[in-house]
Amino acid sequence: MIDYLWLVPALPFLGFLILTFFGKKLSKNAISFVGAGSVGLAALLTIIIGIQFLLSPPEGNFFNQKLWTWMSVGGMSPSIAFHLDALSLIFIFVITFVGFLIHVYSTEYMLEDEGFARFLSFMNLFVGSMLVLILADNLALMYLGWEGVGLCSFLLIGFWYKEPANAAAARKAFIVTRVGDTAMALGLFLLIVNFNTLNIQEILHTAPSQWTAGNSTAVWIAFLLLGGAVGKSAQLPLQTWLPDAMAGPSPVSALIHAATMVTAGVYLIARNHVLFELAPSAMSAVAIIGAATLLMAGFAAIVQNDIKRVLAYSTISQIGYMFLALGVGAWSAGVFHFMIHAFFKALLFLGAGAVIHALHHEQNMFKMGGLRKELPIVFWTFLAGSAALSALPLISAGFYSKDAILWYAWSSDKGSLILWAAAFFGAFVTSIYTFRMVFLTFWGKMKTHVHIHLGNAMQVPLIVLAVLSILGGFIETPHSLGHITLFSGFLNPVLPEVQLNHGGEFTEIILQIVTALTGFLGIFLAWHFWYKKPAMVYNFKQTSLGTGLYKLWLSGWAFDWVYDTLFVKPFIKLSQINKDDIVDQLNIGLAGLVNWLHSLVKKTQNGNIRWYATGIAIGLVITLTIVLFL
Amino acid sequence: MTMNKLITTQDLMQLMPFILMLAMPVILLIIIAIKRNHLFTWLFTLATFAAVLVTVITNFNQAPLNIALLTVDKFSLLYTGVFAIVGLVITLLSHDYLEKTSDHKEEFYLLLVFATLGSSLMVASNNFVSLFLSLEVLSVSLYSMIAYLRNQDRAIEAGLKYLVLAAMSSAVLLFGIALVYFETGVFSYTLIGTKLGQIGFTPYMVAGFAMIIAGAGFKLSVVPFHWWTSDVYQGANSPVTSFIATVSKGGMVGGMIRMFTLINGLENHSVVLVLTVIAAASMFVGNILALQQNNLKRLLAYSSIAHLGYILIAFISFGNGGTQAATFYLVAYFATTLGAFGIISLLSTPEGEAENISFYKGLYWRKPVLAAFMTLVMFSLAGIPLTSGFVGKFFVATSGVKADLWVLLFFLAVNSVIGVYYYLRVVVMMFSNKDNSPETIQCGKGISSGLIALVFIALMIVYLGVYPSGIMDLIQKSIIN
Amino acid sequence: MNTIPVEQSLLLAAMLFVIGLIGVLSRRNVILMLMSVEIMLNAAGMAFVVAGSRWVQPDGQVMFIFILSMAAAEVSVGLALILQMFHINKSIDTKTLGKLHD
Amino acid sequence: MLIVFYLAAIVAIVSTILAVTRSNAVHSLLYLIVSFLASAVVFFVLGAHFIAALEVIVYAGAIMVLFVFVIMMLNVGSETEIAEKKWLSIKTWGGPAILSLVLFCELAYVVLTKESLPGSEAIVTPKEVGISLFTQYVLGIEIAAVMLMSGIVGAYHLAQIKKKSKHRFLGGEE
Repeated sequence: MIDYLWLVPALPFLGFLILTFFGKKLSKNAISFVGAGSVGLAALLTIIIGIQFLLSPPEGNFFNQKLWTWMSVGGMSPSIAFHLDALSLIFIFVITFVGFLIHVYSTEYMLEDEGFARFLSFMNLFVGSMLVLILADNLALMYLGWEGVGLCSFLLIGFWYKEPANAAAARKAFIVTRVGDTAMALGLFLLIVNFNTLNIQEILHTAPSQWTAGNSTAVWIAFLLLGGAVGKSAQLPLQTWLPDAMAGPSPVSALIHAATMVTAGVYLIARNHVLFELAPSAMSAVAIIGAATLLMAGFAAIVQNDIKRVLAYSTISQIGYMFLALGVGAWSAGVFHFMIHAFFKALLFLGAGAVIHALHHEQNMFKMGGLRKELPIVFWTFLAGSAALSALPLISAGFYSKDAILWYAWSSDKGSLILWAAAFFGAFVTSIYTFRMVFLTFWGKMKTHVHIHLGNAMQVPLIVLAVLSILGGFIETPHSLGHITLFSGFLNPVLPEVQLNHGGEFTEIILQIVTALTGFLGIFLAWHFWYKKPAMVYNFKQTSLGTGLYKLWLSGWAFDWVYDTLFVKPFIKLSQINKDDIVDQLNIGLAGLVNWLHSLVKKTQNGNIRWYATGIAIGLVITLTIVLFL
Repeated sequence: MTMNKLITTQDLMQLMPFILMLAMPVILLIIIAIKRNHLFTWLFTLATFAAVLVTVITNFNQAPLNIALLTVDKFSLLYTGVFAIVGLVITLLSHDYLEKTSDHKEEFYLLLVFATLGSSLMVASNNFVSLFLSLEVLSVSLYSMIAYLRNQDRAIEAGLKYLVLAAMSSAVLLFGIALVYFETGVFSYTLIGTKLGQIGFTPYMVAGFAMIIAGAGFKLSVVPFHWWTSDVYQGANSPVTSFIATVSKGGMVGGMIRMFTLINGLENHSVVLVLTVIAAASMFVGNILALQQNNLKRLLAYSSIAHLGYILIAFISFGNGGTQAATFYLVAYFATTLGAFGIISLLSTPEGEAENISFYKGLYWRKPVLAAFMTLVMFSLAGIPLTSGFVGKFFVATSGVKADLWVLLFFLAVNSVIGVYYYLRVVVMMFSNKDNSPETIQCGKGISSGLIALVFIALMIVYLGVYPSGIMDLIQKSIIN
Repeated sequence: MNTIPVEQSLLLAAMLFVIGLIGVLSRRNVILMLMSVEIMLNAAGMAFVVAGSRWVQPDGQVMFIFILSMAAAEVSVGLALILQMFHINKSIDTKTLGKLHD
Repeated sequence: MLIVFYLAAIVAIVSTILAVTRSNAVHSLLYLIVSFLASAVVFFVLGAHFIAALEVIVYAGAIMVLFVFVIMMLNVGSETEIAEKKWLSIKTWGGPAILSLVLFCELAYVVLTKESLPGSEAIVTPKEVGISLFTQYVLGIEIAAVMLMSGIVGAYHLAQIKKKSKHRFLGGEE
């Protein structure tokens, strides 16, 4: 069965082709069948391959399948080849399985949309590209998948392109991530130059013998790759695109902007962990970025009104946890959190989507409320997801994954008290904003009428994901709770174990209890402020400090504003042509610079033939001057 | 100088692709003089290009032929073959277009074949004399092609602008050749290369090269010799514009590759410096000019300046797989550009060319297939993976990496980002609101010949993007030693 | 017979070349612009003849003949274009060639 | 011979300058013909007798007559002349002149880097040129023939003036 690995990405691509070319002619049922079925088959195949991989691991614990040589130039010959090991297996499992559930959900959610076929075809294309990104055995193919998912993200954020804001959000996402991509492309080129090969495994094997830790080239490469990861995974300082990306339909947010694509950065770092281990400063940077991002996004999430924006900031924050784990060398803990996060965050987005769907595109939480009785299944599953997000002890999968990260942030040889404190405080904030969301949405008075009854296609995926969000954690538990290490044991051949430095089992238990208690404290505060006595929050918001904090956090720590001041304002003084608003200042600023140049250069194309002839003559003189005198 | 050997039958067979492009139009000319018939002329032209392609394929594995002015080797045959394919596509596109716009249609095909011949000969030239002559065959045919719709003032304007500036550049090129000839006493590239090895890069030589680069730069439309590009692209009709963007530039790139390979002209640092400056300036100026452009033909003109800048990067990293990369990029760019102009000419009506970007607003709702093609083309131009544009850029970057051209590569990366912006702008436009799109506009009913050409182009773009090895092997084989 | 220093002949060619360039850059009348281009081409041809006489080869002269034929072809097309331009614009001023621009 | 050369050179330069500066098109043309005749003398002195003859017959004779013909045909009389006169102020030709001067200096620099070469006295006869043309460069003749043919086809097509055109594109505005 493992020989059919190529079918896993091929099936979604096939679905994409069918839907693109025949989408208009097929009935809605057939479209649903093709769209969800292709991913479903891929998921099934992945599970079979996974079982086979577990029962009889291939030699060397990896499987390589080469299809054909893509291109060959100057001794470099990247091929269309797939590399399957424990790490990529986990990723493709999550992508196909969660992807399948989201596809099923979409067949109901998007059914009435006129672009139904287009939507599913883009989703299929995305799944295919994502699988290529994960399975690629060389950097070129990986880059292909990397760009492919970026493209699909662009297409899907702007899916409802009739709203200009959506198109703008799509472009913002594409261009901001493109900044990271450029860094990554440079990193890849550095790798190519140094190793003269594109094969990832070869590079990872050669690197430790070629460089010692701290080698400056290795550091450069690690930082450039980190740049790509930061862009794709919406970490500081390139996180600004993700909240705007919520303009896309909810299943898109669930699949691309929560479960899979945004974690590509995590995958990139985990996959190239050898390089990062050779660059300790880059490792620290990963940890610090993770810690800073998780706190920053956590606070921003507390004040958002739009339910999807809360989840967007929460995603940024949770990926921050994964980065923190990677940064302290707890590779498998990071990947574990990725998997659990994919379950519960997809669940939350789908739940939010169901609420939005039922309330006829109402996204403001303050206009919701009391939905507990109206949408019981959504409520209970959403509650399960929230429990996992805020890491309620014992009964939620999120507890086990996040607890591991907190513990390693403390105990790893790269960990420290500060990192732990950040993660700990972040967990506290997480439970506040999570349950603020729950209370605002499902408790209180009903403010908007429920329009639509949800069908099975939307409810079953919610239930499956809820079960996984509860039970998924039991495959990896801490010392105090049985010490099951199925997950990290499985990953061990690929990712090394974390180096522990300080702290024993006793400390671990103490920390767990402290964390668990603060989680409950957070829930209590959320209940108190947003259910019991909302006036308190309202009053605080009226004070100057409150208003300031509110505005600061609402705008996501005013990053758009900072970029504005750093890049845009000096430029405005120069050109005085930029009179635009606060949002999108980064793009407008850089674009403004280029546009200013454009208006300058444009004047040279004035249609006057004498001017053109003069231009050529000047060019000739310059050319001659260079060759003769330089 | 004992190269004046007699031309044998065998030689004639090897020259067959060129002879065909010379003889068939002459026959056609006589036929036109007797009776005009557009359809017949069109089919005859298609047959001409097809025959050229066949002879190219049959001759491909022959040993290289070196006669007085021309070298017919794999390299020149490869280019000739590619030009013939492009010629075929342009002929396919031209039929419908001319049918709806022009009164006398037949001469166009003569000029098209002549111009293609000029480009093919330019690549086959082993000598400055034939380089100049074939360049002029190309240019003189182009003047008339650009102004072909002679009742439009914009066609005439474009033709005159091109003529005056091209003639001026030819004079510059000639003066450069004269300087080189003055110093070496020979015209043949190989002999100049030998001589250069003895005397080194004297001021005469570098000044000569600089002027040759300036003259060639005009045809390639690289900064600062790019001024004509947008006006001519806009003024000429779309099939001609696609010819200028592809065959005309391709001939010059091929000719320059052969010239610099045989002369070893890139061993001088100041020549490399000039090319570097030109490449960097072309990338930036081209992309910046394209940024807010609302006329699609002008946008493509500016983007072509940038793309030639990318090709120059490969050109500069010569021995490091650069020539192959440049050739591949050219082929990939041909496919893409033909697609873009093909769509424009299919959408054009006797009332005007479909060149204003607002015309494409909501195109998806009117012409979903054409919009899908255009999306593919724009993605390829932007260098998005699985399209020919991406692979081309990848090859260029790889050769640049090997030649340690870090600054240029950095510029390439920056410019790719800028490029994405305006290419996506077109895509976004096409998928924008259904309601405010212009009224439905007619284009050919049923399966027009242009549509066949477009399908072929789309397949090429994807083929080159997914399986470039096929073409690349061919290019590797036909490298000049 | 005094021999003529070749550099001086080459300088003459260069001189004529740049005078032609002045003409191209400063004339407004398209016909005169085309004429100035002819001056430049003639100057380039002269450079070939000079070089040919330096090496005592016929090649330079052959090149001149080719330049001549090129100039003829160019002028014929150019003048045809100018006729059309006059027909459309009623003027041969380059100023009327400004409809295509950014 | 040297004196003839210098005389011819001075005549060529002066008449060329006059050709590019006269406001009357016919005057310019006549000066240009003088310039070409002077060039023919230079060619003769350089030993290129055949080219000297061609310069007179083809350049000064045929090509310039084409120009004369077109100028006469268009009959763009005094209006153009006055406009041109106004136009040709120092502001107009000052920039181009400086640019051209710089270019000339660079070319002169190139030419003068070489120590003086003795000019050859040998004359390249028309026969040698003919032999070279029809052996070594015979393919070049073919290519030039194609060039001329496409020039003729183009000129024929473009010079036709049709009173009424069925399809006329709208203006060239963006």
